[in-house]
Amino acid sequence: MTDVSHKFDGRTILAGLSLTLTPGDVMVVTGANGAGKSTLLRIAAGLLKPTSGGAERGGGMTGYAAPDLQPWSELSARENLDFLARIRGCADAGREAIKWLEAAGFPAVHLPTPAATLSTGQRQRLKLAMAWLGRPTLLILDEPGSNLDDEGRSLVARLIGEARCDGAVLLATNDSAEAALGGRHLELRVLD
Amino acid sequence: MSAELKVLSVLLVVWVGLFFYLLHLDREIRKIKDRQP
Amino acid sequence: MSSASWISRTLAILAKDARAELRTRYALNAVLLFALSSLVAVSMSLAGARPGPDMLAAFLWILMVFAAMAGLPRSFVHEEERQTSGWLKLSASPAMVYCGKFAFNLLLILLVELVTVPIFLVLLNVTPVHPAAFCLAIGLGCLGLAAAGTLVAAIVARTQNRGSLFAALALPLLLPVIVTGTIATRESLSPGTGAVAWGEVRVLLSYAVVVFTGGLLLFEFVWND
Amino acid sequence: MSSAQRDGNWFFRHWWKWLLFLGMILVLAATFLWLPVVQRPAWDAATNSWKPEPWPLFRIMIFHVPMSWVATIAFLVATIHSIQVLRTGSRLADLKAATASELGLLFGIMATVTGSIWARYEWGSFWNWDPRETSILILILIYGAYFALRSAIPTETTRARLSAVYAILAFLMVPFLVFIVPRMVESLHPAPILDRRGKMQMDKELLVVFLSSLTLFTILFGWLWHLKVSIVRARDRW
Repeated sequence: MTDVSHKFDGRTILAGLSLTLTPGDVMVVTGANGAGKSTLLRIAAGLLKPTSGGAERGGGMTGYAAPDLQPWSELSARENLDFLARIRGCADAGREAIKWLEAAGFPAVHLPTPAATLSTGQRQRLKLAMAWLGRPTLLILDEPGSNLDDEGRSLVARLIGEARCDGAVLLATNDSAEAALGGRHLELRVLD
Repeated sequence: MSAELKVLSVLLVVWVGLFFYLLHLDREIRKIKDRQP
Repeated sequence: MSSASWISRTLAILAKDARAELRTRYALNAVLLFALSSLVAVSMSLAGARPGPDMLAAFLWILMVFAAMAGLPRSFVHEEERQTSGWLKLSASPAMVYCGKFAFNLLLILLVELVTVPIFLVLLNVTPVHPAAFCLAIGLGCLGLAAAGTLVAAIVARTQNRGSLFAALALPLLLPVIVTGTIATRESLSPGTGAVAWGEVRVLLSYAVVVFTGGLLLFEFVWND
Repeated sequence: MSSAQRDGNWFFRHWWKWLLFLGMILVLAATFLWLPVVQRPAWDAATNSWKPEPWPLFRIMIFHVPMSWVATIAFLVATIHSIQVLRTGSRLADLKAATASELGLLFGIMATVTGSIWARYEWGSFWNWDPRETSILILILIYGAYFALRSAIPTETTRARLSAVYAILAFLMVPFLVFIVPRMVESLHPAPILDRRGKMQMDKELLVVFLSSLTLFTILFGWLWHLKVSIVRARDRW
């Protein structure tokens, strides 16, 4: 990401930010609400084009999990993962993700039921599994620990540890425990 | 003849009015542009 | 990326939409209910009068278009409302998403027409004189409706009040299809004269091709922020 | 340069505006006073022969055709700038496209009004679905929808992009509308002055007045467009 700045409705959110992530990096982004954490992550994932500057991602898949991104509630957890694997062109990754999900304490009985029936904690675990599916070279997590119990939080730490050997991790959080996981830190201030 | 003259005079009045309104706008912009650096 | 995986990924999007649709039947119910009730209303208002081919063609096409208006926006509006479009943006190229959604919309409209058209023919006891030409006109019409509808649905999904603007935005663009489709259907219903109105067929085909390719090129600007 | 001095040569820097002013007056005067009334063959039952009959209504053509011509030009300009918006994402291009569409809508409506006046006296009813008028009406609907779309999108960048996409899609409709719809419906409209093979059917004087009216309306469009764009830029300080 080189010299990225982003304005939204006249308000400058990011100004001249440059950032490079190399495989194995775990970058934690912290800052008050509205400092632009989510904007930065969305630009890094390529979901949002910055007003100026650019963001390039090396080859390979990008995994992204955020509060404003939901699984398909009509489909079951299994179908969500299988579908995501198929459109990412790595068919067997679905089974691997389901195995990971079960290991993450996701009740097997809920695998076939529509995602709408999941509790928020289970839904968050599913989202993490969907983000991690296919071993992305860049994993972006926006407050992954939200509405997760303690056991869930340790799951996030394990996930980051695993993802680290595939590629880089970009994590935005206000939770001090999660912030400690990161190697590199970036503090965002509210600009205006 | 008078019908044509009537129509013509109406159209002429409309056109002259429109033209000077546009000229007025044109000068307004020139003023604003002069004030800005 | 080999074209084989490209097609299979596009079909995956279609399969996902189809499965989600069959499960909730959100659009299907809306469209079928709409088509059938307006069909019955029309036939009752005719009260047994024997309308000529042009009236019949006009009625049929009005029903077809308005049924499509009820079902088409769902494909994209649902993704934006349920905040699931992010997954697609990350994992698939805009072209795949567009083709997947286009195929879904086409299937949806064809399914609706397969139900409403026969009932229309029965209710108004019409037997098309040239059935092949009739089906060709309806089929190409659906193609045109799906082509224009998909892109407009994508645009409308990004607006503030989501789907409510769809009819207002889509209808003007669909007028060429409606006008030409009605004429083609009228030709196929009226006895005598050559069954297939080749002029109209060419127009419908070129419309579908132009709008589909235009949509494919423009979709990327609608889809990515 | 102080504004007074600039005002001094203000008259000379804007000669073409005065040309437009006088030109339009000349065209108006010519159509109503100087031009010979166009004759058209009318079936005279008494003598069972075609007899030329004065046709004053034809004068409206000198204004109707340029207006629908300018409406089409405006749509072309709007599409070009919409492509610019998609390529460079510049706010100015979006403003130019929106202004051109606005003027296109305005001239389109005027063309429809003059067209229906023509239809009123020529075929008895204000509107009888003749293909050329239907095409312009459809185009007006499209641009009505364009502005409905613009008003439904709060954020500026998305609004610029989405309305640009819609404008381009709408312009894809133009060939279908303008060329195909008229051929489909048996046309009541008089063979358009520039009939298919582009041969003019008008005699010399009428042609001169018609062409000058056409150019003057196009210049007027250009000026209105420039004015609106600079007013918005001046008001919003960008």
